[in-house]
Amino acid sequence: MSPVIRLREALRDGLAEEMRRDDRVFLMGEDIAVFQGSFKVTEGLLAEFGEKRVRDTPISENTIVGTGIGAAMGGLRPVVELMTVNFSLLALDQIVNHAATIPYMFNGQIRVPMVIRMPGGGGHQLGPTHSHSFEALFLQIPGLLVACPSTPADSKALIKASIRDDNPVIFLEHESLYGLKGEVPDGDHVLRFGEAAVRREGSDVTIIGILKMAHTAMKAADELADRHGIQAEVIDPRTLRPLDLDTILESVRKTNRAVILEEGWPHGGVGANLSTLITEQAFDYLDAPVQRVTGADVPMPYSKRLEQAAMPHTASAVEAALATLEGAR
Amino acid sequence: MSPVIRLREALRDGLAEEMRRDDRVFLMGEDIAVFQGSFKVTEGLLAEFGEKRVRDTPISENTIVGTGIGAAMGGLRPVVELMTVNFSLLALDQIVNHAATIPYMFNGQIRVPMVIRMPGGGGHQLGPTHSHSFEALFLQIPGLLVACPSTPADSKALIKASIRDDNPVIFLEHESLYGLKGEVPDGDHVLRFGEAAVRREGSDVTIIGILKMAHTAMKAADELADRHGIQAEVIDPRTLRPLDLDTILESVRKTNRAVILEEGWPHGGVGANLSTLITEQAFDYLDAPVQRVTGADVPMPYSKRLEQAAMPHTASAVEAALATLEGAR
Amino acid sequence: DSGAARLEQVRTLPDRDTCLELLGQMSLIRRFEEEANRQYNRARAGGFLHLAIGEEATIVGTTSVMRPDDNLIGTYRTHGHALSRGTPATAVMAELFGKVDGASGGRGGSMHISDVGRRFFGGHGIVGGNLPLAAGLALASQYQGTDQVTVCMFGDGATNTGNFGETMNLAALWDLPVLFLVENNLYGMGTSLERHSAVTDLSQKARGYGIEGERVDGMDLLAVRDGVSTHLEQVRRESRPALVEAFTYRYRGHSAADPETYREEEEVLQWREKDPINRFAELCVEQGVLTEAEVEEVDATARQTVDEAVQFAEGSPDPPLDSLYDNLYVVSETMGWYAVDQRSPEPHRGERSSEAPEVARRLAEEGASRIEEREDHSRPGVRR
Amino acid sequence: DSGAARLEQVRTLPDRDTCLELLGQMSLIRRFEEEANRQYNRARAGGFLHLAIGEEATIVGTTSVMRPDDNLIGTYRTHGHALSRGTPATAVMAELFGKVDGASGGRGGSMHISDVGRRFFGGHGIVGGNLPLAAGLALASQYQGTDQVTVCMFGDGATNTGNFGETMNLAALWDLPVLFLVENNLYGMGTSLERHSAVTDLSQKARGYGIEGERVDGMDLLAVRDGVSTHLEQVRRESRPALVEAFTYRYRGHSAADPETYREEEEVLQWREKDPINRFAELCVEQGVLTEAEVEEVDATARQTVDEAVQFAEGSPDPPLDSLYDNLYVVSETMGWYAVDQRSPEPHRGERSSEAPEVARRLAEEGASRIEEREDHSRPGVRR
Ligand SMILES: Cc1ncc(C[n+]2csc(CCOP(=O)(O)OP(=O)(O)O)c2C)c(N)n1
Ligand SMILES: Cc1ncc(C[n+]2csc(CCOP(=O)(O)OP(=O)(O)O)c2C)c(N)n1
Ligand SMILES: [Mg+2]
Ligand SMILES: [Mg+2]
Repeated sequence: MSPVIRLREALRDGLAEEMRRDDRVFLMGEDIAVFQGSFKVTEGLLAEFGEKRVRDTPISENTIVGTGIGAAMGGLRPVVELMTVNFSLLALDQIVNHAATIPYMFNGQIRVPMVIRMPGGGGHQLGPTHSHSFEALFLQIPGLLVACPSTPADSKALIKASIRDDNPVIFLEHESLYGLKGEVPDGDHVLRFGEAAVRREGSDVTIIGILKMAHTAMKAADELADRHGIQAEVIDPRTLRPLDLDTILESVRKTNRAVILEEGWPHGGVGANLSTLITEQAFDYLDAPVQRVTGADVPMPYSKRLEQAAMPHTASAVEAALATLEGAR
Repeated sequence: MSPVIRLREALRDGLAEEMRRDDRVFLMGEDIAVFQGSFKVTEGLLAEFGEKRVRDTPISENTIVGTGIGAAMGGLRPVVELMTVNFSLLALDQIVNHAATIPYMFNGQIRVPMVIRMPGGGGHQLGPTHSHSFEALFLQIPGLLVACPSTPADSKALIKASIRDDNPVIFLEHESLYGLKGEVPDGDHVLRFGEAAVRREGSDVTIIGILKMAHTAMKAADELADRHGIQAEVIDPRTLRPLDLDTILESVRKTNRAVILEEGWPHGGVGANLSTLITEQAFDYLDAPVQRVTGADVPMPYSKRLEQAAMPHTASAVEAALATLEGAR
Repeated sequence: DSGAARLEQVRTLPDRDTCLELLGQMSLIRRFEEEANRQYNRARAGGFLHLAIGEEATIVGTTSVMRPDDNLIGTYRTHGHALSRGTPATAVMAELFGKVDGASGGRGGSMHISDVGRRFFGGHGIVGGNLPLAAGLALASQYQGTDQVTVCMFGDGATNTGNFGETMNLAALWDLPVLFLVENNLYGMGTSLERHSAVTDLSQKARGYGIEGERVDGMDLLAVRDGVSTHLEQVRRESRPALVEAFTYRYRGHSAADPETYREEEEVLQWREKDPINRFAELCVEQGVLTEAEVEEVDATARQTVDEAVQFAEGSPDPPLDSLYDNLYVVSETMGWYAVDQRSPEPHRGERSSEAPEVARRLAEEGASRIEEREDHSRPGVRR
Repeated sequence: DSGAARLEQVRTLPDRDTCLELLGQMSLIRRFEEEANRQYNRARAGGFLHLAIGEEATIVGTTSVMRPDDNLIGTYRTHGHALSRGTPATAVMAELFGKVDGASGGRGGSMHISDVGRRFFGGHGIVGGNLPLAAGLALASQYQGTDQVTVCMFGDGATNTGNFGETMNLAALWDLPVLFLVENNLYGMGTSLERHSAVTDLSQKARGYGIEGERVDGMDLLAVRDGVSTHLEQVRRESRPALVEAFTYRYRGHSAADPETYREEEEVLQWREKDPINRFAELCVEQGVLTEAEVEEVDATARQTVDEAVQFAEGSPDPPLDSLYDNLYVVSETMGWYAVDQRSPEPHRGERSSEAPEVARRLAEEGASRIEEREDHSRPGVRR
């Protein structure tokens, strides 16, 4: 059996292994070195790799990302950490108008092999400025790859893939999952982008969730089985760009029903995109409209009670799944 | 008959009328005063209102918007112009984490009555950094209103509404439409947010488009009628937040088919959101999956030929409409 | 420099009542922060908690020379700023508890305290985000022809943000009546000043944009009051921005979750020697303005105020679930309605406010799953 | 200042061949820009067109003292930068024409010229956007232990962007080998220096972040070469950033669409008096390094090169429509495929590359509608 470690440790191991493997790989970000990372993902890396390769930066998001882009253009392979995804709004010009654009705009003369790591998500009462989920924002941008792992094993395999890949990668992490324990096989396992995971097989309804919602989907599936005798198939896309739509469509063509869970805002969200793609491609297979379970359409309030009310939960997922089956039984 | 003027003039008249009406209204932005606006929307306003109320700013997008927010918190009603929507990425932190958030975060103690005007869209060979359509980005954000007028009359009536409204407004303009002529009734006409316009009645298919695509929708409807004997109903939502879904659903329940046109990127776009909302609410009325016509999933290339190939056109809209009717006739 | 020079002269204390008032405010902040930390460790307060212990003189020295109609705007470390502006400790503590009687109605929490009535415009969580807002508040005063000054407080780390340069330039270019007050506590989170800023004399950064700056001893209440009032009144008179750098220190970690591996205990102890509250209290006693007993009493009052604040916060209810969507938008003539569900007949779950109570009931049942989360990750900043 | 002092000494010309080379480059830029403007008015070039006429000495003075392996990065006004780095006029003109043989394959246009092979990293349309990229390129050199210097050129208006302050601080903090070259042409679009920048001595802005700066006469080729080479080699030796402010002027409007209502014709004429090309040519003749005839010949050669470039550009084909999605992503081990249609069996129109030709055919039919657009709005910047 493989060792069981926490997700944050899996990420750190993935970073360390790639740094040992390739001298061009280095890390930069706010408080990642001496402070060892505000979520402790980079713990111990300064000690092993030194100040040249584990670099603390000033609070200058747009320039941190832009410097990473320039370093990538200059032949390095930067892994930039933005302390949280909330601050990525300050760097969006460099991410969209530069990282995602330059390889295409200069017609392939140059590439931007960099990774931008961003913790995000709600649930810790960090309030309206610190609880965003921006998956839906990044999946819109051509030129970017978007990773959103939910397990320790996938996190390690995907961070390794992201570092080796020659495209700019937005690597989304959920703050609630860093402490999550899971088996992580030893050795050099690399996960290709665009390969969804079927976490649970089932024939009645397909439930799709990323990051923390991948776990909520599993809880919902268990409850559907235990309390309602319904077998849900659970899919974790793992990357949103590219998106493994085939695996999702195959499942929906079997179950004829789909529920999408996301933590972000409802309008123009991950769910809206997926729901549209599924409906367009599998319209004749659907016995009910695709259901979405999303965060509330408000800035995330601080009050624990309000925050929990604004976030999607297992019960909502179960209810949504049941709604797709209404009349069916 | 009302006077016929260009869209840019209608906007200017709307701005001028509101400035005469309310001393608290002022304009700030890059090159809006002495240069008279890079698209000449603010022409003549410096002469009439002086430097206090028509203010040129340095190239500092995040601070321009933030200063507008602060001025609004201080009791003024700023109209901020970002030279183009492409540069709004530099100001997104102030737009999302501050303008959209503060009224909610401070529990209504204070409001942010401001307008942020942004020209955008492609078609002029401005290349990958200057041709964005970000409607889909802004419609995601709770706390913002989003206006996207397509005619001179609506532009004037909506800019007036936006200035009088107490919420922060993202006011999107399309660079291809500034020269567009149309009737604009004299007098104080104010358009409420959340009221779509049915531009053309029809019973066979509903075509929805905003900004420049509202005109493409009309051209497609004409062609459908002339060449195919199909009567399309054309809807221009005019505002995306709030969205007048009722008018859209009413139409779709009648036509049982819908096509959405947008200039932006396909994934997580305006069309994906609308398609999902329509499918969720009118699933049983749909005879075919909602069709989307979008821009290509690439940064906008400069080459005229490639740019035109990347943009949605009337012919694509016609084809999409015909696709929804396949088998139906 | 002139600041250092003046520093020696300003040993003369204000009148007795003012001394009591100033000491009272600093003591209240100190005791409030200590209690906030206890409540945080008891999980009565959530999220991140940033304490200003050690920075009391910088805060009170600044707010005490402002006019009630001047504007104040700060960062996520502003419990003390609100308190010294007059916001009741009950409202600040209730905000930390996320209660309906909180200064921001429980919506903002520790990082987003606000009291617009007292012209405290928050409490902002984005480093550097409050600078342009301050410029805008100052523009409004200038535009309206008032002589109000806006005081914008931020940390040393914030001087590295793009907003700093942009806002310095705009404020100087437009002669905005704003005083930038840098709370230089030598660290941006775990990164020390010399490791995050190429120029460690922060007033020099402002000078590059044409704004005069001065450094004051942020641990010395009288020095802060002198330096700030001098520049504040100059800003008011001449309607030109200025920058004051208060050299201070936070005794506690960046946030309550900070293991503080980046600095030596020794360093902290040295700074504690300069404690702003003791220093001021001793001066008051030395000069016979206050007695030891009175100093004790001031502290006792502060403790009691804080105890009452906790009781109040505990007694205050959570915000009602059906208030989830309140104050998201202003409904008016021009925007007659808004619907979290885009007026769809069958709202998506989690979108309709009237559904919130339902959601809450579900949560109760789900308790278990949430508790597991709490254990595992409720303090994302802490190493486990 | 030292610059002004040195200015008087540096009247000595380099050797004859170098003089011919330098004059040739400046003349080529001048003639290229004039022709580009003609082609733009004939709608052979689209989008925005920003001409550097008047700034030739600043451009050539800088690039001519750089090593071939040094890095250059600039703005949307960089036809001349590419030319003086050695990019063939044919490739630059073809880019303006949006043709497949263009420097950026017709993808970037006038604002996004690039020639990575010659270490010209573009050509960037976002004001201030190239500053952090330059810091990154310099970091790569430092990291790899080379002694390359990155030269980052940008305008006076760009010094007001957040990126300026952020990047100055980071470059100084990390001792990055980057030379910031401000092309101060006194205007940011239609806004004059004193109306957009509180401090008009732009090197002072950098000093605020600990970066030494100097102003040079950007209309004097020798002064630019002297000032830039001095700082460039210092940057190379000491691996510390520096800033040079070249005081120059653009004779033409901000872009070809600029009505230029914001400045007096008189001012333009005065600057034309200082024309960098005439000035250098006269000096060469005065000092007997070149004859009048040779100067004429240099110009004739430049004109011919430009004519050939136009012919080449006209002859070069449009990029094939099925190349629309090329180079969006690198497909590899780790990302085995990507699909513009997310691999859906029925792609949304406009999403599948193989559909591009179809789209094109449709466009042909639609000609009319597009022409109407062109008429009405193809030059969004121009008043109608
Ligand atoms: C734009 C942004 N980047 C990063 C953070 C995370 N963060 C919060 S406080 C902080 C340090 C700020 O240091 P300083 O400005 O000196 O203020 P202090 O906390 O010392 O009072 C950081 C990096 C943030 N809130 N906003
Ligand atoms: C971030 C951003 N804001 C605004 C613009 C529009 N714009 C293009 S050039 C320009 C003026 C820049 O002036 P300066 O930096 O002095 O360079 P110059 O054009 O004079 O060479 C502006 C405002 C832009 N391209 N990018
Ligand atoms: Mg600090
Ligand atoms: Mg300029």
